[in-house]
Amino acid sequence: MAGKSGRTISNTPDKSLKSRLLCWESMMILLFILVNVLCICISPTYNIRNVFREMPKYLIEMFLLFPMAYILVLGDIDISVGAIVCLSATMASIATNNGVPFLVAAVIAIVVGMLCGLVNGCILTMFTELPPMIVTLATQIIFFGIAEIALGSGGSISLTDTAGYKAISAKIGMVPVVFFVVIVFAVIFTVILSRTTFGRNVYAIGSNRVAAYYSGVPVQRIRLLIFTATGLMAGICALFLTSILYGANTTTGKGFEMDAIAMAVFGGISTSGGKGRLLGGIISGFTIVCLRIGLGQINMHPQLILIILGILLIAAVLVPNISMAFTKKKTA
Amino acid sequence: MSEYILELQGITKIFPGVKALDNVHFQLKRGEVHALMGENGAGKSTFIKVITGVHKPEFGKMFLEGKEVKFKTPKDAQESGIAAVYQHPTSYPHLSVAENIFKGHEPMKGPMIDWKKMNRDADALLQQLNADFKSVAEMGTLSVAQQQMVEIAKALSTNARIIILDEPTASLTKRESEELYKIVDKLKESGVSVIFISHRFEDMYRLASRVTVFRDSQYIGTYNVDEITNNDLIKAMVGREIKDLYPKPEVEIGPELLRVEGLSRTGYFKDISFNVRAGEIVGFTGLVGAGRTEVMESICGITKADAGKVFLEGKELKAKSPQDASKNGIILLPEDRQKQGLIMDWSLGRNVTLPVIGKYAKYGFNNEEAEREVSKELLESVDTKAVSIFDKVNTLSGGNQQKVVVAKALAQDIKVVIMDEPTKGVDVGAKAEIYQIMGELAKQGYAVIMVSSEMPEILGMSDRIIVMCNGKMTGELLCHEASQEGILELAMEKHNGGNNS
Amino acid sequence: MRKKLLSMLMCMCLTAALLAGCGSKEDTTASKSADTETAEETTEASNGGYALVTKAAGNPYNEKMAEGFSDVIKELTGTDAIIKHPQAATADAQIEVINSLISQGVSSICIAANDENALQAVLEDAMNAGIKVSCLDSKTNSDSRMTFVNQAGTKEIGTTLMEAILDITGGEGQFAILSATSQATNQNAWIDAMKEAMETDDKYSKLELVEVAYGDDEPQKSTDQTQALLSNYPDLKVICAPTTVGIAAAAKVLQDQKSKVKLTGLGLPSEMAEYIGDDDAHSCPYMYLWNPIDVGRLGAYVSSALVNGEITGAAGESFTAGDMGDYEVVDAGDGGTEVILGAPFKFDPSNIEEWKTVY
Amino acid sequence: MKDKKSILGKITASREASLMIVLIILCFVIQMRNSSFLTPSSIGEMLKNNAVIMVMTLGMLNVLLLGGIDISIASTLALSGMSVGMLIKRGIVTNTFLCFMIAILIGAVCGAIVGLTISKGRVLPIIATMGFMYIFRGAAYMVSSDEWAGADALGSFKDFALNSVLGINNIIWIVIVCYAIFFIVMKWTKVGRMVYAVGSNREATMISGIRADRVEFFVYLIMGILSGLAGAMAVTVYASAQPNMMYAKEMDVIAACVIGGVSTTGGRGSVGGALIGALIIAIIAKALPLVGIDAIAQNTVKGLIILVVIVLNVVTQRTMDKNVLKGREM
Repeated sequence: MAGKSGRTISNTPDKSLKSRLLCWESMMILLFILVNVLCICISPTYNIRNVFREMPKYLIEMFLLFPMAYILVLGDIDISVGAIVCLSATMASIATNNGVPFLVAAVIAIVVGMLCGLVNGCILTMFTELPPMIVTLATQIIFFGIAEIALGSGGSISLTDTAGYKAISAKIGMVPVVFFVVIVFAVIFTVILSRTTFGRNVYAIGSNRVAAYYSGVPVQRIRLLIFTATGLMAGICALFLTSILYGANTTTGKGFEMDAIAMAVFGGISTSGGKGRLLGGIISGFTIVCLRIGLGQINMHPQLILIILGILLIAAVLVPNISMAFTKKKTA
Repeated sequence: MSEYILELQGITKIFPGVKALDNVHFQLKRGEVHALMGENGAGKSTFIKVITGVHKPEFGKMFLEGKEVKFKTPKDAQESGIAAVYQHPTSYPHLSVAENIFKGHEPMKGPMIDWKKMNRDADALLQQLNADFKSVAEMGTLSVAQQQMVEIAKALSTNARIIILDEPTASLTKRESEELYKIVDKLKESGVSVIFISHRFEDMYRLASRVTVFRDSQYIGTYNVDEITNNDLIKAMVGREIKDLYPKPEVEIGPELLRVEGLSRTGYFKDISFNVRAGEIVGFTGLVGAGRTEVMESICGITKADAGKVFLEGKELKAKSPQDASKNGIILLPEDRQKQGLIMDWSLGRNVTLPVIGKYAKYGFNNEEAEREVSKELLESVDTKAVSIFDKVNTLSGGNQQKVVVAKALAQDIKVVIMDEPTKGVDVGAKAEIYQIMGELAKQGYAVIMVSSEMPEILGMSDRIIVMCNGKMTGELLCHEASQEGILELAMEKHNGGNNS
Repeated sequence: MRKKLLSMLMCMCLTAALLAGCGSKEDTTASKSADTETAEETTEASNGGYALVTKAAGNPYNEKMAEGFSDVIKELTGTDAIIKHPQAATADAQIEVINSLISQGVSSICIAANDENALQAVLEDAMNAGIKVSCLDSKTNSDSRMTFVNQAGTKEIGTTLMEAILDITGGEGQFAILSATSQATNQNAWIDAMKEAMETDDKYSKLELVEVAYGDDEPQKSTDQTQALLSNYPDLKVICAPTTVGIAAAAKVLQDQKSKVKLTGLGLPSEMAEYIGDDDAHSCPYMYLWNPIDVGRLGAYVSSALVNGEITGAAGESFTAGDMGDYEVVDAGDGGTEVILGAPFKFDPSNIEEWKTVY
Repeated sequence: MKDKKSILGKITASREASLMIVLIILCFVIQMRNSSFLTPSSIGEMLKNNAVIMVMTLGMLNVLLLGGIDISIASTLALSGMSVGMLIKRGIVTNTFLCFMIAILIGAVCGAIVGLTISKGRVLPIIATMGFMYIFRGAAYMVSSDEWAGADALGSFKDFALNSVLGINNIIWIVIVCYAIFFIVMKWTKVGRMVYAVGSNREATMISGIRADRVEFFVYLIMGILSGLAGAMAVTVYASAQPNMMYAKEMDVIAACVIGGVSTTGGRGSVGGALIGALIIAIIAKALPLVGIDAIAQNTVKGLIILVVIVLNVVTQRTMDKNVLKGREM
């Protein structure tokens, strides 16, 4: 059944250097370099050793960035991840203090996280009319609440046996273990999102959920899976956080969800779904980490750092929009 | 005073990178119904938006009653007595009918909206149009035809002298179209001038006295309707001759592929039974809202039927999702291309391979090279007018978008193809090509189900015709024994009883 | 073209934001709040420096403490102290701050901990890096500090508050406690001390503690909780709020409702001046607190003594804290040591006018 | 027969009515547990203590009607409240009315910036307001220069929340006036209906002569103004201005709207629904300590109630739809 007109359609992709260099990711790399140059200029103590030493506390939030990127690409949002981290960390700590070996405690942290994610996923896939923002807001309050109950009146728990946790907060040379773990997860998550059938389906759902469903993409199954995976990653995040905090308390993980969303958005992943790449999110994550470390070292007021991050976040979306309107006017 | 109530001269409208209108002329006589025809993308809609002040033209002049006017906003045009009923309903689904009618010029009592007067006036207008719903109904709960009626009421509410109807019959059935014709006649009698855009020739013959044709953003000519033949008009619109609009091939009908028994879904349809054989094209028709689309969606597992069975090649098929259905070879080409059929801001290639990426993938990793190869081949086979498979779908015209939907279906292993309103909003040239493809599919031994409200294509393409009315099958006709009147009778069976809940 | 413009704008934005940040630093230094150094001066700081880590920014109590701390450091060393506020009142945020201080190579860190145990790992790192770590106001566990500047003995605060309750109730009746959050280290320790006092001393036997409510240091929730206490316990005589936010919110509720229930606890004179008075028009007859400026000053002296090697943080050592006199390091009862500032100070109608302008 | 059906139909078909039933049941249960709940003074206290959230709910209703969201409101509140607090503390402004005007003005400026970024800059609302959440909160800290404005410093300003007119507290009057104005504006004026129109079908507004971007700007401006007003209210109600005041309370406001049946995708919602939603949130906050739920479990219960109410909303909607289908004759 060949076309009668014999018209041919090109299928060679645009592989020119120009199009590669001018993507959002290369802008992010440029910005990353810029931020580092700036930090070196303003802070005499900004060097590789110090950056690696300060990094783990920030790096653990990256565990949430990866699944959050998937959720945003899906067109959903999950603001309960911070609460899941809190609950997982609490349960792992309680387990450890009851004499459970580290590995089992680790499994408990991950399973608790997964179950929380599963709860989110089940509610959202069973009642598809419900907006994810509101559901995860409610579960956020609930998960923090359960953690509060588990922690009891002290509101804080401290590990009695830190052996296993010390192992995962250790360093290899001057590079912390968590850095390698983050890199491994970064590669896995990036490859899955950009190279696999699953990833393509995620983009399809985010771009047009109805069309994806009509095209045979198992929309709700994928959403359920991703929300569960988010819980799982929150469990892993909790484990590493516990290794730094030697325990957990009711404020553990508070605000992590916003940090993760900010990193993703700054990296070019739109909250409206279907757009952006995880690579951008990861680079932007490292950029933000470096900026915070640098500004922290010159003892800038913490609220001022937040103001700068807020401005950057808006600028990252606003500037392309304005320049696009600008060029449009010019050609018109 | 000039003979023309509205006259446009040398209108040019440029969008970034495209000339949407190129030196276009138009003259509208007082009290006439003037048809505006042309393929999709010919510039009709843009032209309408220039008249109504939505777009401002770069060049050209516009005269209203002989005086030059320049509309800055749609409101200016409204106040000058120009009202438009747009192709895609521009209603507010969450608001009431009355509010939709009077949006922008609500009756006021001081600073407050006079709801009582608004509802009363709206009801009066609706009565004038013989509408069967009340002004307090929520817009979103109305059928497409009813919404269309609200749009017309909206145009009437402004006491417009010129009313523009942009494809008003596109989503109406025959009977509903008849109602519309009567309304237009009434308007004409009361001295209102009407500009009428349509792809349907019957609309033009029935209503218009003159017709203006656009092609490729340019003005082609204005003709008196009774002086121009069908073929000449098509030639003017398409720029070439189309010999056979319905190229139905002779195909040997094979064994039964799909059988549906007693399919029911509460509130939508009841007790639907039919079968489709290989190489056969079965036409499903009926009024909009008769439940045709819903039946197809249940067969494909998009919605769950409450009762009944579906057999594919004699084996029972329980499709719980579109994925199940397509795995077994039942493919639905949905009615709404933009919302259900395609991902508009994706490239052509990505869209075509979306349902089958898994097939080419190795260990879950996409094989992009193979995908590009396949999508190129398929898009060429359906003769899509595009430069590259990396073009975005939303840059294509409606007909070409439909071809992408077809290519997407062809990428899968098909047995049964269900095409829901395949030519809705598609221009004449592309329509013929889509019928061509439909014929080819039947020839290759696939079973084809075509859901359509357009009588000519149902009669022209189907081997068998199934008519539905109010959720029930009311008739099954063989092609040669069917006639427009016969089908219409079946389609309106219950409606005559006045039971239109 | 578009992308070029984009990148340019992005860079400009970033620099502008940073300049804005550096620019407004002067203001904050002037008001003695945040960072006390400009970028050039950091070079000196990296060779040493005395750092104070507060619980959170935007709290006058912490500010007064920081004020006292930097005054003493300025006097002793001639350099500005590094005052670090964490981004939020959490242990997580304090870890980031301490890490940053380790990078800067400060010689001492004095910290008001948001969580007793959570800072252990990072503070051990700091001590391994040769930094002298002490706590003030709110302690960490004994493994992660060298010593602790205690504003007043925990037990002393417990008994002082119980005495106040006994006095205001007239010897018998119901009372309730309105605390901050359920995990606030200090508040929990004081409440425990109060309970212990009740158990050990017979004179409190006619007092009944009906409930410990938590206002989460939010005015709205504290107000809700206070109102609930009033309606749930009609016979309530006294509310004791050992937290500055809670006591102010409760005082307002009681005073606005002209309730018979009286209030005491720990509060800032500047916040509470309105409510302190002996008559029925005022809800709080008297309350206690210590001088946060003195807490900060003593913290600075301890830091200095630790850095100079005058003390190592072992019990039994003593040092001179300028005009504040001599202090002794004593056993804190949790395996570590502490330096106790003194008894809590009583604010009553006779002295509140004088103190409300101080802090 | 038909009339009977329509009354019953109205109750089940109107979300406000079914929410009202939830509200009444909630009140009844609490009253059973603690009889001091439904007394005039207790209700007055509850309204006063939740006035800030109730006022902001009106703004959020508008934002959600447009299909947007604003999570910067608590920060705007802190900035305006803190500014007013510091102005009074420094003795620059003492007039209560002027203070309210300044707070509203600051809120308006914040709202205008947010509105411009969203309507002209075409930044997604969640991202824009997330950025401004950090920025305004930071600005509040900068304004405070790490001080509080306590009861003593606030002078006569705090008396505003103590005085009443016609036996109703001033603060509650503000809430009543706001709700009355919005009830009229949203139902009977062109501007109000424009908000519904833009939220219902943005593309169509151009044809009706409505400038969607202006309506959007206007809505965020209103949100800012109400947050500014709420800032001043919070300062006078609690007689204290702190830079971290009402931290994260935007979520309570959003929850109030959603519980009140306001759709987050735009076009659906009413002032009445928002009122009921805000009241349910207020009752939860007020009643949990009253009915003797352990302090430590209160958050969990609050979250569960929110979750149950929104799920209930969906379930009733589904059964309603199903009943409509069953009633359809074939």
